[in-house]
Amino acid sequence: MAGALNAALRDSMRDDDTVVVYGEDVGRLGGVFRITDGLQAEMGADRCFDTPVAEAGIAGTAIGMALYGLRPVVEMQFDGFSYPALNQVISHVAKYRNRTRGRVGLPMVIRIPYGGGIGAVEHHSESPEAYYAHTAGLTVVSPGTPADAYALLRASIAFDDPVIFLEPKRRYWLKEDLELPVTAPPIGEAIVRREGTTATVIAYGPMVTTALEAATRAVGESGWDLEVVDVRTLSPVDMDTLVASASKTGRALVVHEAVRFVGYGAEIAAELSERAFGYLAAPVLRVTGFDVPYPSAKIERHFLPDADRILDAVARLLEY
Amino acid sequence: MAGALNAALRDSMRDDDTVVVYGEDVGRLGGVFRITDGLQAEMGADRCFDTPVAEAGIAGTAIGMALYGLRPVVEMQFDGFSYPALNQVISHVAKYRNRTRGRVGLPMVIRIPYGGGIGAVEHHSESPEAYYAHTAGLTVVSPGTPADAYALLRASIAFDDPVIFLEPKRRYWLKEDLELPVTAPPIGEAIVRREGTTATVIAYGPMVTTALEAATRAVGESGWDLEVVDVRTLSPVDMDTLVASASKTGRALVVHEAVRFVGYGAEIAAELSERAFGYLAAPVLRVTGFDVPYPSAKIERHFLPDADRILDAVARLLEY
Amino acid sequence: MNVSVEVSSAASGPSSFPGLSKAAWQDVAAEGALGTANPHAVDLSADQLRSLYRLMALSRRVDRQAINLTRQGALGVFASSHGQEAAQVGSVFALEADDWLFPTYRETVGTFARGVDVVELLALFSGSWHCGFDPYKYRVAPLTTPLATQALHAVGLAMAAKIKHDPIVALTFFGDGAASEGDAHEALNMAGVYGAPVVFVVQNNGYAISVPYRLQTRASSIALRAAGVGIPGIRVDGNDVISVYGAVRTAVDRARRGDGPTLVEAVTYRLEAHTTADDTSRYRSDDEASEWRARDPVERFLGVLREGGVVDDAFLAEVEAEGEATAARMRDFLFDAPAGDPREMFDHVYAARTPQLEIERALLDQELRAADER
Amino acid sequence: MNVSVEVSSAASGPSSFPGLSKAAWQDVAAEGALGTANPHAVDLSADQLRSLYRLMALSRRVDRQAINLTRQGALGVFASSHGQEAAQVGSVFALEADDWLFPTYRETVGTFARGVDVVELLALFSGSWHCGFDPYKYRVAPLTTPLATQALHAVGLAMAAKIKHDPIVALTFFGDGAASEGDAHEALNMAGVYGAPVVFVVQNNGYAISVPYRLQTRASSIALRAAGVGIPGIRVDGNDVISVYGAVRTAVDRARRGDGPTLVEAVTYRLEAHTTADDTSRYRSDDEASEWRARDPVERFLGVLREGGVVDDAFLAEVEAEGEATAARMRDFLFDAPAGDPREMFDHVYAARTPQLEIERALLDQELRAADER
Ligand SMILES: Cc1ncc(C[n+]2csc(CCOP(=O)(O)OP(=O)(O)O)c2C)c(N)n1
Ligand SMILES: Cc1ncc(C[n+]2csc(CCOP(=O)(O)OP(=O)(O)O)c2C)c(N)n1
Ligand SMILES: [Mg+2]
Ligand SMILES: [Mg+2]
Repeated sequence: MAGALNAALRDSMRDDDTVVVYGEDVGRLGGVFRITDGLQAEMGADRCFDTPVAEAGIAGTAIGMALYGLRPVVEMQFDGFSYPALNQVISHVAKYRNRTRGRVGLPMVIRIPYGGGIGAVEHHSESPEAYYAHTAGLTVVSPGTPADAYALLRASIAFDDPVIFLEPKRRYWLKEDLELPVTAPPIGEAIVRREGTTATVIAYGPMVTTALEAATRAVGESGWDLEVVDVRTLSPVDMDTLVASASKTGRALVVHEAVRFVGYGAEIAAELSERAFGYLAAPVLRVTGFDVPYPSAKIERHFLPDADRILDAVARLLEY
Repeated sequence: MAGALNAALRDSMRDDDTVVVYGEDVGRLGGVFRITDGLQAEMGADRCFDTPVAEAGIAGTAIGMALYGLRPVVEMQFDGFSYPALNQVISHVAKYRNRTRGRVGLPMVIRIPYGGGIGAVEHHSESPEAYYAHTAGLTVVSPGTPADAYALLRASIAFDDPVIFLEPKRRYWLKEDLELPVTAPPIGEAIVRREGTTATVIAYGPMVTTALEAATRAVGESGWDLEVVDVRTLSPVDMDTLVASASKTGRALVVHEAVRFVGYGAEIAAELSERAFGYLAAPVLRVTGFDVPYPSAKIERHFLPDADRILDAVARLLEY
Repeated sequence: MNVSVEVSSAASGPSSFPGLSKAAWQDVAAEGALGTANPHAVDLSADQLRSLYRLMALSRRVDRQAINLTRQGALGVFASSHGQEAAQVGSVFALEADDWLFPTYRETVGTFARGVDVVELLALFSGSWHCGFDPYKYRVAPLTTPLATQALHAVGLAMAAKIKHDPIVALTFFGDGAASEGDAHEALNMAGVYGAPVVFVVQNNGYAISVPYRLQTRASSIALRAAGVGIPGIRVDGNDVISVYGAVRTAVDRARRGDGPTLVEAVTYRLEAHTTADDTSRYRSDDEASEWRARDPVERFLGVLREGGVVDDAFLAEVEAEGEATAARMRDFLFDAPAGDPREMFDHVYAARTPQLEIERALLDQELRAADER
Repeated sequence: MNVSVEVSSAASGPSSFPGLSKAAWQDVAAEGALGTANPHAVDLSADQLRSLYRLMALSRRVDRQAINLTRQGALGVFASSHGQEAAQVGSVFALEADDWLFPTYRETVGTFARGVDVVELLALFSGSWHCGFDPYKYRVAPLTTPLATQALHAVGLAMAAKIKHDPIVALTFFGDGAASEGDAHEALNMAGVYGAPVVFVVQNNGYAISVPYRLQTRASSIALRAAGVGIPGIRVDGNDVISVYGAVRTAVDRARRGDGPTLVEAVTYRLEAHTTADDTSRYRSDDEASEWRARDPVERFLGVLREGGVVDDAFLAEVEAEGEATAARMRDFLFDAPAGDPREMFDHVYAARTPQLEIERALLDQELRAADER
């Protein structure tokens, strides 16, 4: 996936010279995850450059750049270090178009490697998607596969509103044979990754792989035929696709790494419970990280939802 | 309610000399809403003082103070200006006890006047409760009445973990005859403000008044007997009380000013849908602000949930 | 370790007249010492001097009218610039047409002087929309309330202009209080790193709401922040419009030449309360304000112009009439200004309405129809 | 507008010896100019000098062992202090028992030198718990990764101590990169306003990961930030432990006396990569590092001590043996350190487990039992 993201940045920069990429260590070093590898060398230091360590500064200057007609694509080095930029994001990035009565849209992308599972120290494994998704005016995207990573990042850069682009960092090493460019699914479309009939598993970002793994195992272990839906665009969400799937199977659960309480899964569960009310044979369940600060490396695997936890929840769904 | 909050601060400071109050304009001026009126004069400038304009600084220094055994009670001047402190709050205030394996708890209160309805300019009418409630390690409290404002603020100051204390600013002018001190309900308890049988209306903070108004009107206008539950502590939430009420009436809705998407109401709806699954005759509905940035003063009343919007939703609940 | 900096007030007017050519201010050397008064040439024609005065006088009138409209309920609140006209108008007067301005809620008169229609400008306070004007039309960003945040927007715009090789300059205002925010520091430092063509004008008006300057920072001058990030800083008498203009002009020229950012501290005073909702009696004495009233920037400039024979009674009458006309316009369009269709709130969240917003719009539509029927 | 500041390296060792009494550094005057080298008396007994050396030598050994443990997989990652021992050890050596320390992920050796058990200290990197030691036992806050945030905690603790009239001092470290964060500015400014007894030690090691100092700020020195907020600043050769000690000691004494905060910039160099996960070849030359290797702070101090006859071979052998014992302890306790019971993750979110946490704990418990059965 890292390669797909790198290619998406490069291709976007080649196609549109208003695209500029910046952030901490993205220039010479190519980013701590090498997502911007080679961009400065190819495009020049005007198009791809390092910043001082100042996340509010990164987001805030991107606003000014977008205002002036560039398309800044900025990186927050880690999820936990996107928080100093929250004031700029909530107060301005999200509100600028509305505040100016539609006169000023901000075409900009904030890329954030997020989530756990890589044995990192604290503050490096956060799942902040709910903060962003709850903020009206933001578009929140998170790819689950390399192809989507490429296509959705390109679509996000071409988008005329600000996009929070959440990269599932534990899936950076995920491989997929790709013939680039991959065609972009429009922002705002979910996809059924695996059709099934027993129950619907809704996932996004890092949990897409986990959900598919659970579905594969379920066939052999229990004979269940799970449908897996990849949300892809967290906000605005493609609720129709989700409702259709949940209505079809009559049972649904939503998976994410983030803590459960007031998490993204709550929205999905609440909305499906309302819109698919007559179709649901069981409540919509949530399979999530626990309501604790992200734990240290030696025990993080017990925090993270895995195929077992998903399958346990499917069993509970089927008990209703 | 403003008077009750002021009395709670004063009484807490009198009873416990480790309590210190600070923030922008809270000293000489007594706060832009006068919640800290007279405290500096009575307690001295060591116990109640003004800060430079630096919200991360206010929250960050409070951490150090709590670490050293004081009980800081700090004010964010407005909801929209609590955002610069989010990094300190999410990365540290919420995580300190856990990070230190329980060795360091942070007894501190961050007071935030929040919500709309007072005709303010932009960034002065935000409802940020979901950001805080989604953050594991924070306790989030919001009073709906003057008595609760007094009692819950005192309980929050006496609490051994950090509390985000959300003051419904449009209710500052709400009056109630109080014989102080009012006994504190423990943090973590919801309360049934009005018993009823037709449906459950769940509210908190500024919407408690609105929900009660709807219940009163419902009696005369439709003969409905609504039960109104005041959440009081948003996190950790007293789900048992909510589930009991929803199970009893079989119909529930949750009201808040904040935008709907991934809002606090999603959590309540998702959880009730799961825990009261067998008892619900209709899906749990959400009556909320719209998914737009808070609008300007001349049209804010169309954004804010009011008794009409609640009663319309009750009607929909009853149609199932 | 405190260095006391004398800000000459009466003494720092133009030093010769009508051959007006010098203004006094203090440079902050890169290594941070406040230098001594350093006269720079200011070269303004009589026409320009009259324009400058006209803008200041109109500003004063607009400000007074806005306060009155607030008292009468037509504006929800207003943050007066009374006493700060020289700092604001002198600054924007140094900009060229293509330059950009990033104001806060305080800079209504600077923004007015930059050319934004006064009725559109006051939308924030009348509550008809957050930003009532088109930023692209005027090259002015919305009046911003979250303190210091807009400084970063200005830096970003300036960085973009530099990348595009456009010779424009971004000017942003902020206050002595806002200078304490982290964003102010990040903006100054990043501007330095990128050599961004941006000018930071800090109006040090002595207060952040109730908090006096001495409780805001221990620094004797906000201009010293420039030293900390290696950019030039200038401290100037903010009630002397020529000094302000000269300092900002120097900074603007430097930025346009490609020599990077400058921080200009304009020392002035907020004669009115913080906003119409504030009560100064709780935190400062009338005496203090009186002292500053004696240094009224409009009167002072007028005195110099009269002395130099640059203005006559006919001109002043004209300006006054224009002020009255402007005030009348404000009354006409801000009183009972229509609220607009509340359904518009769904239109500008994104470039296109989302499915969820359509649902919510339909709900509001239904509510509005039901209300109409009642 | 750049002022170049010579940081004497070889030249800035103790000026007389064994009557060791002077160190060289530069003061930043309140108005912000970098002053000239200003010798302050440093008065350390031979015993103290040996202690200082011992801590530096042990630090070096601990650091090397930690790097090796990372290569061997016992630590997930490690941020080396190799080359920064003088800056860290010299700073904490100036503290008294009751003082507090606020370190970052970089200051493992300073934190070790302050007395924190090395195995507890490295928990952050071994992944057994975020903070493995009791902050109250050592008066040391957790090693912090969100940059500059801990500086505010230090200021708050110092404010609290001042309110309680406790004569203690809080010392916080941060880096040249972290100095760009808004929090760093807010901390410096607030410390100034309240005259908080806090010492900020900036280890300017030339890099923030891959970003060199000249792209971090245009300021010739981070010490100049002090001028911007009206507090004293000192720039010191960070590879000369006596200079560092002398500067920080002066700052600590000043704070304890009630004279407020000081910013000390210790100019040093990060000889290793940013962390064990970093690759320096992408952004800097080996030559650069070699130059700094020649200024190795441990070797340099040892040279001075030998020359002055303060240490002999027996002492050095003792220190080496102690270093080996410490390293052995690290290997013993950090290899295959047990993960602990994952159920503990529910225990420290709040003072008491909430109903929801009980539910989740039961779920995990069930998962763990099921796994046991498989
Ligand atoms: C981030 C933020 N914090 C707090 C406020 C509330 N507030 C509005 S104006 C003000 C004082 C600002 O003082 P200063 O920057 O000196 O500007 P002035 O009002 O004097 O022009 C404060 C604290 C705000 N608008 N934004
Ligand atoms: C708020 C924040 N942003 C980004 C990071 C990622 N990060 C970790 S270390 C580092 C560089 C820090 O450089 P400096 O402050 O000079 O300290 P050094 O590592 O050189 O000791 C960065 C950007 C972080 N830890 N915290
Ligand atoms: Mg001010
Ligand atoms: Mg560094």
